[in-house]
Amino acid sequence: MPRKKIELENIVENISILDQDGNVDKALEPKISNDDLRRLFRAMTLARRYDERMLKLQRQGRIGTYGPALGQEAASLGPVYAINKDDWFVPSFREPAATLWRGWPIDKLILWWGGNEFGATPPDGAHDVPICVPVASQVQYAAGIAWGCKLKKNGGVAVAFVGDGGTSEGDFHEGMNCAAIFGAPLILIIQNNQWAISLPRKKQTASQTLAQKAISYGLNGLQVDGNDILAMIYATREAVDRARKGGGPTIIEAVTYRMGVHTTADDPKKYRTEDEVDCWKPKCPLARFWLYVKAKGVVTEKDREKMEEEIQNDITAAIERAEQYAPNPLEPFEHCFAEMPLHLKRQLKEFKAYLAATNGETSSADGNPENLAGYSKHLH
Amino acid sequence: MPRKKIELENIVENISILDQDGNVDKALEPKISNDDLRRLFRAMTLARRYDERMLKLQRQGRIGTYGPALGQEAASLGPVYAINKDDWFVPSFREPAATLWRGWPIDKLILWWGGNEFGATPPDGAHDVPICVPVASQVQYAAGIAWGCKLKKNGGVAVAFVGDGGTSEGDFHEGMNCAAIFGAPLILIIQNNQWAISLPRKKQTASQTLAQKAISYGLNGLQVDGNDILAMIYATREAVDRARKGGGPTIIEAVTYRMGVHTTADDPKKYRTEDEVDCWKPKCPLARFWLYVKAKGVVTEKDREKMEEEIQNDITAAIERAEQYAPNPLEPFEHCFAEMPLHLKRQLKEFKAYLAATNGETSSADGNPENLAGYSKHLH
Amino acid sequence: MAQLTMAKALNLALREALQEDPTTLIMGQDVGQDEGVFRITENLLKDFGADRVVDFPVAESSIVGLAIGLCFTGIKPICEMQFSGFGYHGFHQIENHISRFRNRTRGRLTCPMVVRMPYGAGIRAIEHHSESREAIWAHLPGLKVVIPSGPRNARALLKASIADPDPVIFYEPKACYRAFKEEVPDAPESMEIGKAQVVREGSDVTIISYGASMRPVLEAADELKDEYQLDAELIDLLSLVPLDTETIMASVRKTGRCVVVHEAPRNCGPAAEIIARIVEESLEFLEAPIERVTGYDLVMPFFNLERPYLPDATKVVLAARKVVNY
Amino acid sequence: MAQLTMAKALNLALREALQEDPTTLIMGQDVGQDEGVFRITENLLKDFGADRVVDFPVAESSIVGLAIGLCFTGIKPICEMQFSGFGYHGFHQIENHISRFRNRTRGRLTCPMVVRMPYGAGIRAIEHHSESREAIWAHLPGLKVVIPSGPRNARALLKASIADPDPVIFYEPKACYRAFKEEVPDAPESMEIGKAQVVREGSDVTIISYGASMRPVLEAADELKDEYQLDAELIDLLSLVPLDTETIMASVRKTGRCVVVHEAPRNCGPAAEIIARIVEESLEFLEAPIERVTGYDLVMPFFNLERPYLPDATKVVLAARKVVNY
Ligand SMILES: Cc1ncc(C[n+]2csc(CCOP(=O)(O)OP(=O)(O)O)c2C)c(N)n1
Ligand SMILES: Cc1ncc(C[n+]2csc(CCOP(=O)(O)OP(=O)(O)O)c2C)c(N)n1
Ligand SMILES: [Mg+2]
Ligand SMILES: [Mg+2]
Repeated sequence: MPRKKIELENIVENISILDQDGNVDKALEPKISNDDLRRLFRAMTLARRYDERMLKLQRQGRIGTYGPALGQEAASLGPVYAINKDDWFVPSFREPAATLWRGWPIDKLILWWGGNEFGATPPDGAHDVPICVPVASQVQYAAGIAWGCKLKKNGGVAVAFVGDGGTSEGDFHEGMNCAAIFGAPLILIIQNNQWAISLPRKKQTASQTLAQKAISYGLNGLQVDGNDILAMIYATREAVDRARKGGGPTIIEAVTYRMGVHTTADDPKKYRTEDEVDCWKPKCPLARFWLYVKAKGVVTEKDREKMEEEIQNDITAAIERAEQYAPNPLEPFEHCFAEMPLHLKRQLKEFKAYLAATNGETSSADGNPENLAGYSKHLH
Repeated sequence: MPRKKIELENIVENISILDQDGNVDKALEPKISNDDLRRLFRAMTLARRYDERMLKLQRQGRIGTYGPALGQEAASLGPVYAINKDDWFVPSFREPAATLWRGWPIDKLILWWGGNEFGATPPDGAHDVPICVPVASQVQYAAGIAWGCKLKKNGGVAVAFVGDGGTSEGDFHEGMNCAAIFGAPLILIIQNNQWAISLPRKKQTASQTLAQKAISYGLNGLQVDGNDILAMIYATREAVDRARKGGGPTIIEAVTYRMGVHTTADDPKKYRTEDEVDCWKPKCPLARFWLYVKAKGVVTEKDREKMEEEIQNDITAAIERAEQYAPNPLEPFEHCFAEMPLHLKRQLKEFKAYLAATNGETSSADGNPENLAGYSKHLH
Repeated sequence: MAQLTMAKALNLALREALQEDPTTLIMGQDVGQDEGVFRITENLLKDFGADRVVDFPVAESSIVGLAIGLCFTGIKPICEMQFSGFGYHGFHQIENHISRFRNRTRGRLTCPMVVRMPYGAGIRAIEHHSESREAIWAHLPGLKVVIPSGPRNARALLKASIADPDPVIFYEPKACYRAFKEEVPDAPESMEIGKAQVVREGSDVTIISYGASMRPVLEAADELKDEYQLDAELIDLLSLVPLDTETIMASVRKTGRCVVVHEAPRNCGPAAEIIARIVEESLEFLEAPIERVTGYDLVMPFFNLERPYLPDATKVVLAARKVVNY
Repeated sequence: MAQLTMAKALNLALREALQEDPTTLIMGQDVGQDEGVFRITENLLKDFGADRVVDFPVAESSIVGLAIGLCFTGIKPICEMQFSGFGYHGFHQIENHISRFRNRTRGRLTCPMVVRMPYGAGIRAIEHHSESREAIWAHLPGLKVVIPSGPRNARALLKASIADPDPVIFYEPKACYRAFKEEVPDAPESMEIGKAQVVREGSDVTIISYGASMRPVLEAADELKDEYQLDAELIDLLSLVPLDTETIMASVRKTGRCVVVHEAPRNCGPAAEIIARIVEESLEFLEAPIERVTGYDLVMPFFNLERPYLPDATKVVLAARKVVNY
């Protein structure tokens, strides 16, 4: 009975198709119509510009803390391109590219970061879940959604996102283990952007790759160049195909980089070098995709200029709409339960009396008066 | 950039040394003194007899629900043999063999199942944690203990146990991931007894082995014949060695079988076949170890008879001592905090008034009077 | 009409739910092949199949976490935590998401699930199998907390909880599972969540309780009547959220005296809330301080000592007499 | 003496602890290199090294779970949850083990750890960064719950919590981290846990609060005095477990009127407990119902709406006047 190595059924693979110089592996290049290539390029550009504008808004104090996704556009956009409208999209919090692709109006995204539930309210009929703040907790409901699709036999799949840091959470483990047991059609994208706030990837886990965590659940792991939208689409398509055929979940590690701050409350200079950031600059997913669509003749310089202008205008219009939004201050009472129970009716009465007493103005502990005029119009 | 397989640094191995017919792999056979072989054989026998007697006590209503460990004696005993007294032992709930080996008096074990905290109180100076009820939660403090040993540089290691079912819990994942990151000298034994109450191993996880979960944490995995005490000792020694040298944690999957009920509240006929149980009977760890020590001439038939008799007497004496134990009813007040705060002092007064009012007798909701005479002696 | 234990009554409610509503699904540890460690799901796997009655791995956070996702796809999950003592593993999913999705999405994504949890002491079980922590769920906005006390209301309330559009923590007094039987009508029966029941009328003192503690309360009421000629009015809350303050106030205003009884620890427990509400709405009617007969603010002792640490008839009688003789 | 913010005062306490007691260790997400998302651990990694100030992965259950094991080996862990809203991930470790090990092992294995958690609203943060759930910790037997309100008591109470032989949930009002400064003595200072402070004497009404709510309470007291000639007596509880009922009773017996203020939801919240204790011990002194100015029993709104949902001076004044004019 000599000591023997166990041959594992699972393997971990690496996929990259479009490199930073625009070279393409023709054997793996996914088929995408020119029209879709244009739409994808526009979407990626929109995500980038949206992020930049949000950082400005934050500096101007027009929204709250903001968490940009600069540099992660391909990792987030590719996977949702590979699914249908009726499939489910389950984001973490760094997927504006995917969220916009799924059809969320820009104003909703702005309003989320402005502190409004309206920004967490999916558009009509959308099979999308809003931003999830507690790291990795979304893996669980993503697994449930995918399993639900299987039980309902509606042919749907779910694409969900989690960060590298999120793989340390128990919810990641339990969710993926259950998804694998139940054969749930779930594609989990780990956006490995190398950092969990200030914790580098190496200190989050001692494993060589994040993709290999799939082996723990009896799955194959894929490590994909996350700044390569073609590879992301290729890998997700394969996983979606398998999932639809009953082949169960897939874990895709998208290797990318958080080019910006964790959030605007954070100063990355405290924990990482400019050199590291510089290394990643040439790997920019947008620049790379531009080389590809340009070479294909799908988007010209001119198209691009026009696109950029349209996008800026769209964002400006969305900001204007967002800034006109006035929340109804009574909504929290209306949406705690389907029907307001007696104790909340009483507390609502108390709340209204308070709003009335303040004549639309309330003072804060730090002495800043805050105008409630916008609220009082809802009182009658 | 063709799609390529990633070569993993980690491997999963299988180890077995002593087979069910008594054949030994001489190359791997661990060095154990004759004296220790005798002690080990006695300990394994004690664990078996203790279990049998506990099942009887339970049927007689002399203890509460009991969870036997029949058939898992080698998986539990081997690992603790491989560590020192000053190292730490962190059990789950199916390790009486290990607990007795660590020097816990039999009466404490009986008293635990009789519903007394005294049974959860480690003996003086012991580096042992009591039974842990919430599945897999112990993995976390085991990782903490091991990490503490490393930080204290005291050379200690921790051997901890978890069930196959426990690997589905988030605590298993987080605990092992952290242990690996911090290089904690932790040896985690997964007692894969094939069942988590009624859930078979196959339905707990889609992974081929439990050992391969180590890969998720950047560790090598070992799958060991858990009914082979020599293999368990060999594997644990190797892991302990590595841990002491700063090589970090190891996961050992001990492949064994829960020969009996989950607990006495359970009827395994509902979910598993007699055939399956029969298959495992010839693999009995005690029978196998007997072949080994007999062949070595370390324990003779006669020694064994004497041993069995001593053991039964020891257990009988322990039962008698345990049944004389009367808990101090005020202890819960005394041990909630280091110092009793005012609100508890007041509640204690209330409690004493109640005990006094009942004159040492209290009636229960189901009408069974329960004698509190044993309690009232503590009132003064 | 049949005489059923609470265990059987709950089983009946689950069976009816699976029959009536094809979107329902039962999930939990050992609920299928093993029919539940308390046999609450007896025969359900057999009759409804493995897609409706799902044996779940040992991962409580996932039981409730995956259930959220099921809800979004139009499935109605009825989750079982094997013991409430392990429900805490899923606390974050419940607090972070289940209680919040309706508010977060203004009603677009909701979690109309039931989480059944056997709670409480009295069955001589090992550690973590005997505490009562309903107050922590009651404290979380967005959850309903329902606690039956007998076979008939258990069945009706479970049906109502399953039909409810919001998440319900359904706390089952495990000591009552097989302690007694009651007539349970054959025809499906439901009850409004949030209505307490006056289970006995009286004028001398109001005794408020719920769940497993109703039994010692009933015993105490007999003793108060027989030994001390005191007529206690007994209120069985049946749900903590919503709390039926109207029934409470009507009674307390009548008797002017009140005792609240539960197994849960005292500090920030349900009794505290009930007292606060009485003070807010009916202070002027109070003729004596309100007494709390509750678990002490202690870790629940292992079972050999648990009996004197639980509310019992003696404690309730002592408290009621103290209140009356104030 | 230096003028410090609460953030700096907490940093000072941590620094002192690391200096004075070599067995102490700080662990949490981003507490090292990044010095904490609120900069509470500023300079500590630099001065004490990576073995004493540990950057932890995103695994809250492990932060507290591993801390248990550290305790057993003689280390004194000071854990940081980045936000109390993620402390629930470790709820089961806290309930199942941290609060119980002393009782379980009759004092042989104990968990003398501190779990620091920034709580509460008021900093315009995203979801899950603004709620207050101190009541759930206060309900769990075996835990102490300490909540400072200003720089000086924050430093002294954190020192006391670290020295305490039992597990302490140290709830930090994040809105106060940098809101104001206070004189903090240079010499180490500690405070007894479980003693409330009468921060202003008065005879018309007792206002009881703690943590972040003390600021609107102080503002309200000024307004009550200036506008309505009412002298409010203000009690800062500083700890919920143990609760200083002696100070509460002395005040309420004097004023006969009381308002309790906190951000946490009302149902089964700390105010309920305080009211219940007052009823038990001082009912006959009450001249009016006790008012609760608390969070509503609602999911905390996203930040654009949070302001009117928090206790503020106006609400406290309304409540105090109602109680006085009863
Ligand atoms: C459960 C939980 N713990 C802590 C936090 C605070 N937090 C927000 S983001 C973050 C790091 C997450 O890292 P990663 O998963 O890699 O995602 P990234 O921010 O890099 O996109 C932390 C710790 C949180 N939101 N949720
Ligand atoms: C957190 C938690 N969930 C559920 C239970 C109830 N329970 C007790 S043992 C058990 C099965 C455990 O299976 P495994 O880990 O394989 O250990 P084994 O019983 O086979 O030794 C379950 C679900 C528990 N004790 N703790
Ligand atoms: Mg990251
Ligand atoms: Mg098992």
